[in-house]
Amino acid sequence: MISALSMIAGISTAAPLPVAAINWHSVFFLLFAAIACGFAVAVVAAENVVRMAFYLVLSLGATAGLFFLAGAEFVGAMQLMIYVGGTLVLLVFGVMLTAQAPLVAIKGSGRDRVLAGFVGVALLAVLLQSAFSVKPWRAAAAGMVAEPAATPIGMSLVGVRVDDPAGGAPATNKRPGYMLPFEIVSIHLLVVLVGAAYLARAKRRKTPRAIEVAASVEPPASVAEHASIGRERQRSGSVLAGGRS
Amino acid sequence: MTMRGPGFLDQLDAAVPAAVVGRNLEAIDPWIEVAPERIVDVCAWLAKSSPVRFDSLQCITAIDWLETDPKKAAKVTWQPHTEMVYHLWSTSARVSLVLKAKLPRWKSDVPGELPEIPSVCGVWRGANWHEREVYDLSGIWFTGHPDLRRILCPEDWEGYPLRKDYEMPLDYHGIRGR
Amino acid sequence: MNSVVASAVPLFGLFTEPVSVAHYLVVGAILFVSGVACMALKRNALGVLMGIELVLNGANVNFVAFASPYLQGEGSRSLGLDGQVFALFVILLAAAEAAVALAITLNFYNNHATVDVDRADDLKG
Amino acid sequence: MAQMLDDDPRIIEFDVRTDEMLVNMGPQHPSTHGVLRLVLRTDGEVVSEVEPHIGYLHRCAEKIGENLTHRQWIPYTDRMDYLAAMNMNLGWALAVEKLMKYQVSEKARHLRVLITELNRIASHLVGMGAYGLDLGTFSPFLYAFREREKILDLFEEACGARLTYSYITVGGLTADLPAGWLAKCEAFLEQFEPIIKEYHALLTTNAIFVKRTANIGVMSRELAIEYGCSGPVLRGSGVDQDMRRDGEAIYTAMYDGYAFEVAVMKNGHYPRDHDYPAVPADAVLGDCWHRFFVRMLEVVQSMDLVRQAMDRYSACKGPLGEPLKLTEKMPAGDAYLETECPKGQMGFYLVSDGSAIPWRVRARSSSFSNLAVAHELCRGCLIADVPAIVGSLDIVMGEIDR
Amino acid sequence: MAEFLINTVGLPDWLAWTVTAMVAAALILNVIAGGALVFIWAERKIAGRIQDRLGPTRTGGKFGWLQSLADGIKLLAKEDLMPDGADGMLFRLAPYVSFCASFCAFIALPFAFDFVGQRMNVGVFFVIAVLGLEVFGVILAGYASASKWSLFGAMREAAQVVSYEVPLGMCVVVPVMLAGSMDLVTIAEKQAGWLTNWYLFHDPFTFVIFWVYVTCAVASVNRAPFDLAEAESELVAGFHTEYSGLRWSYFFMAEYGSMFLVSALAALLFLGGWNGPVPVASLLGLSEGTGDTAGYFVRLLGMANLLGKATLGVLIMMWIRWTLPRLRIDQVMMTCLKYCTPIAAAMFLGAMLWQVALPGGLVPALRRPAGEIREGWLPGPGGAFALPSADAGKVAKVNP
Repeated sequence: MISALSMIAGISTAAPLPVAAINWHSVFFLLFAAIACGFAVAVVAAENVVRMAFYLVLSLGATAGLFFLAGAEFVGAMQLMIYVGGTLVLLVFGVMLTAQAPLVAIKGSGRDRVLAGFVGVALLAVLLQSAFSVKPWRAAAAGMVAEPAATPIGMSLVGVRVDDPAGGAPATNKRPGYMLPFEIVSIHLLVVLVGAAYLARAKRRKTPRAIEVAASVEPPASVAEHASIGRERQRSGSVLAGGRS
Repeated sequence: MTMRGPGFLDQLDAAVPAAVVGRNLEAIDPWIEVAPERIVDVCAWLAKSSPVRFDSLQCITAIDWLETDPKKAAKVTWQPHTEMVYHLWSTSARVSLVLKAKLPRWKSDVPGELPEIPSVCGVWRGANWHEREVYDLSGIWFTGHPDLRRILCPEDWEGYPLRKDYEMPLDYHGIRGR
Repeated sequence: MNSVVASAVPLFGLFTEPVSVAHYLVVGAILFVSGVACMALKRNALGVLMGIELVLNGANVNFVAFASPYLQGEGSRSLGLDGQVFALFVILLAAAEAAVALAITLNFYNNHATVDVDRADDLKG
Repeated sequence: MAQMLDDDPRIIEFDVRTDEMLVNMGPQHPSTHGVLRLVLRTDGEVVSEVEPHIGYLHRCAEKIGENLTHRQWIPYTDRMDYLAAMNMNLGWALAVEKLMKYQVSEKARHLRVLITELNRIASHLVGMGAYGLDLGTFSPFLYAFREREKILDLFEEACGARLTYSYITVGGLTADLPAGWLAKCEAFLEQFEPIIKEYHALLTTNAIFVKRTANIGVMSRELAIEYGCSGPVLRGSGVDQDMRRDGEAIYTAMYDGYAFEVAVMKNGHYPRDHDYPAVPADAVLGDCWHRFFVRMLEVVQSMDLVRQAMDRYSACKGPLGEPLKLTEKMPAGDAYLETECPKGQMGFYLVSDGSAIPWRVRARSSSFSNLAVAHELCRGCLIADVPAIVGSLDIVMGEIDR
Repeated sequence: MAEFLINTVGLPDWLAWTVTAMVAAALILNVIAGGALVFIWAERKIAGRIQDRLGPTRTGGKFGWLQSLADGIKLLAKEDLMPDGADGMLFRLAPYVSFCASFCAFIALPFAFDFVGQRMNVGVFFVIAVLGLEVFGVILAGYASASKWSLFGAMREAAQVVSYEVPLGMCVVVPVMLAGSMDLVTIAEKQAGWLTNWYLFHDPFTFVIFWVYVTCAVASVNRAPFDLAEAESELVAGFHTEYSGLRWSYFFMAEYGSMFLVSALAALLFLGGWNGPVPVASLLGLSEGTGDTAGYFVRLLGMANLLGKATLGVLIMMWIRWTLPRLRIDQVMMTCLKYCTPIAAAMFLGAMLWQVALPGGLVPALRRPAGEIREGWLPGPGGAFALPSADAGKVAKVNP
């Protein structure tokens, strides 16, 4: 009671505030985490595929926010650009291509739901238990450290490490980077690109317009004939009237 | 253009015998009358084989010859009938031709049964819409037409407005007609 | 003072304590479980695909969390760059995976006129 | 249906096959020129079938014609091709005159040429501007309307109306030109001539315009002839036919002594009497670009004709002559006459039983035949091509539905 | 500002930060909303003048300058319609999704040195990524409207925007490479000085790629001749066919916001950012660091510069819109895949080689001092990799 009063009074009297104790980093974390988790659950709960896709967008977008909060700006922006802006647009595209009225909502059976619920809760319990069981993971942050910029990430992808090594050893140019995985991923993406192009290719492509066109062009006669200005004196009328006169 | 006038008609007679049943070469637009059941043969010859190719169908008209006023009806010299008029045109020779065909107003004189004439859609694809229009407004049934539906009036319209005895409906889906 | 407030308002501690790795792990776990449930429940192939995306995303959250120097307590070191790079690879592969899965789904749809995975029970398309 | 599509080489088949969709384009659609309704059967962006539905503007003008005298029906012809009402008036008036074997005065003849050719310019301006609108550019439309406005001002001064003139009538014209009209007309032509270059820059030779129209909706000359297409649509396919030169005597006599060349591609090129832009490389005869270009040529051609007509008209000293009486009886018989209107050959068929009121009136509309070919042209095109193709036919619904 | 509030006014930290954030958000919102008002009026006026009309003349006295306000009031008063078969939730949300994406991208957009909502290490990337999210609003609008025309518009938009992100990204990478940073502030800083320091004139490749960027930017914000998603002559109004009133106006604001954004991005990446063609401030001996008032003046000057450039970009987009016909969807995709992407890729390689071969530019005297040219990772004169010393291990207190 007293604390509640002091909270209310505190704001107006500029007394030591509980609000001041709030860690804004945590607040934003909670905000984004709530959005991410809430809409992830909504994806499971939703019936309509398009809505599912929309919830997924929100969930992944909020996850990008979490990445920003964790200091991984580049990963966050990447998440927005590739995951949300690319992959999910593709997914929504697929939804639209296949979305007919009866297909938009395909319902699972109730039994499946109960089963999935049990399994999910059990899995969640295991995961949470393991998450909280390691003590250092639960420790408070030691302080804010400037994030590694995009440059070290880019350097590591071309095979040069410039960041602080995990083992505490001094940074040297000899440490392995991610050149090989980067190349593998590049090839992988190329393969996927080729596959997508193969998928979207036209089975047969004829240009019959050209055929029609060939039939429609008159063979050229003389240029002089065309240039003569003035109309031809060819009187017409009924075919039945011509022969009599 | 040697094949003009009566000479052209002789050729037509030779190619499609007994199709031409009447002619008027003195009219403003000289015309020949064709037996309705032979219209496709005649048109096919005119469009494909005749010395003057009539490659274009300009217009199809149905004229309803019926005098609704009994006083005037007593004076007219003709029997009630429907007259089909085909205006053909040759883009190469730049001449025209008028074909006519006489049909009864109703098939077998049973009111409501549409008079029939073969469709010339097979000769000129452009005849499609013209025949649909004639069917829609004048009530001629074109046998062999691929898709004979009303074109200008709504699909559920009743009657054929260009018939002389047509009465505008009093009401169409709640819209006052007269 | 803080403890008083924290005890008076349930879960107020969440707002005052700095975020730790465990926080992120919880989010990751929820995303992961949602994804698994989604894969299990949905009969629409695209729904299953969305479940996979959620699962991968849950894993990504963990990677980033372990990589972040912000969230580490005394005595533990972050994964550093490695975590972020792995997260990037996951994102890229998820994109590729989505493209391939979408292609399969569309082909299935062409042949069967449905995206119901329960109906995909013959080997020949 | 499926079989037909399989056989049609124009249909491109993709591995990702989507469902067919029926889409209504119109009757309330920005680019269907009034109340045309096109039912598109589409597969994604590819249109497999187009079916025009018409008749939203149907008023059965032919039935009305059976209850009015020939001159009373003139205002109804105004409302057919309302963009070229003068030409409509002329078509009907000439058909009646053909039946009555009536000859108008020399002055009336030249005035008719002057007025109808001016109206042709106005109509083509609308067609051109609206075509730009169909392709998504707005400004040429207003540039075209700006010039058309001046023509309408001239018409207003001559006959008092700006759209439905009823100026040309059976037996002549309702009134002579007011004093000073010719000078204004000459001033307009002077001012208008350089503007045509602007239109060419904005549309005819514009790279995007060419991309959108060249090799789109190609109509072979056989197809055009078989469907009874006429006007710029027919000439765009390379058929050398213009009723002003090839029509019946009573109509061609109107143009006796006038020098003009039919705007058609002959022997691989268009008339060279003016400084026209060159035909782009990827345009083929019979495509949308050529149909459009023929209209542009005809604007220049009509300007020449207007100038010639003004000279001849001012040289005529005699009276204009009075039009026929409203109740002038027609001889029994029938007459059919096609005139070259901006949209194509407008035919009027008139059957008389000897009274002043026609027994049967028939209007053969050029847009009607031109639109009938649309489904052939649109097969296998993209959705964006449908407005481009239908726009290049330059239809007026008032004329189609009558 | 936050420091000012804490130290001078004496507000508590949290309040100071909140107030600062609110002020920044309000300012950005004003840029979008106010900008939209001005641009809508300008568009009407420009369209009118281009078409030999007057445009709005009466509303608000001269020049009809209150026209867009009157439009806004009309839109507010309009009935908010929703089609029967529409997916209500998505239909209502879609405009806000579009608007939010456009709005969020402004967070990382610097208007002058230090005049930035949130300076970001990956600023360019963030802006492009968030701008790409705008497409979701359009897709959802198209789908939720339950209208075939809307669906067509949405599909076109999705295909177009996703495709154009590729060349757009490549174009953006070139200035990033030249500056050695993705931070928009840094990129603009590097172009300080005379006109010749602008990346547009850095080398022939950047000059070419600027025009590729312009093409892709116009395409990615759906302006004519790439406005296929709302092609009025084909799709009635595309994805916003079924929208009316305020929701419709949100789409409009998002469109104008994006237009301004890509124009500002062009200015920052290629046209020297807030640095004018002539370094007036530094000629006068002023810089951002010269005292409070002078520094403020310099920044305001820079902001005027940037706003001017961005507005010019928007005006050019309007000019294009009222002049050119619209492309067809396959031609739009072909422009992207056959022309923009290869050209951008080639120019990227060219700019890179140029940088290696001629690090000082053709006429080194015209360039900035040599030390400023490169940062970080390009092979240095010694042949070894020069490692970025500043970025890697810097420790800073961000949030106590």
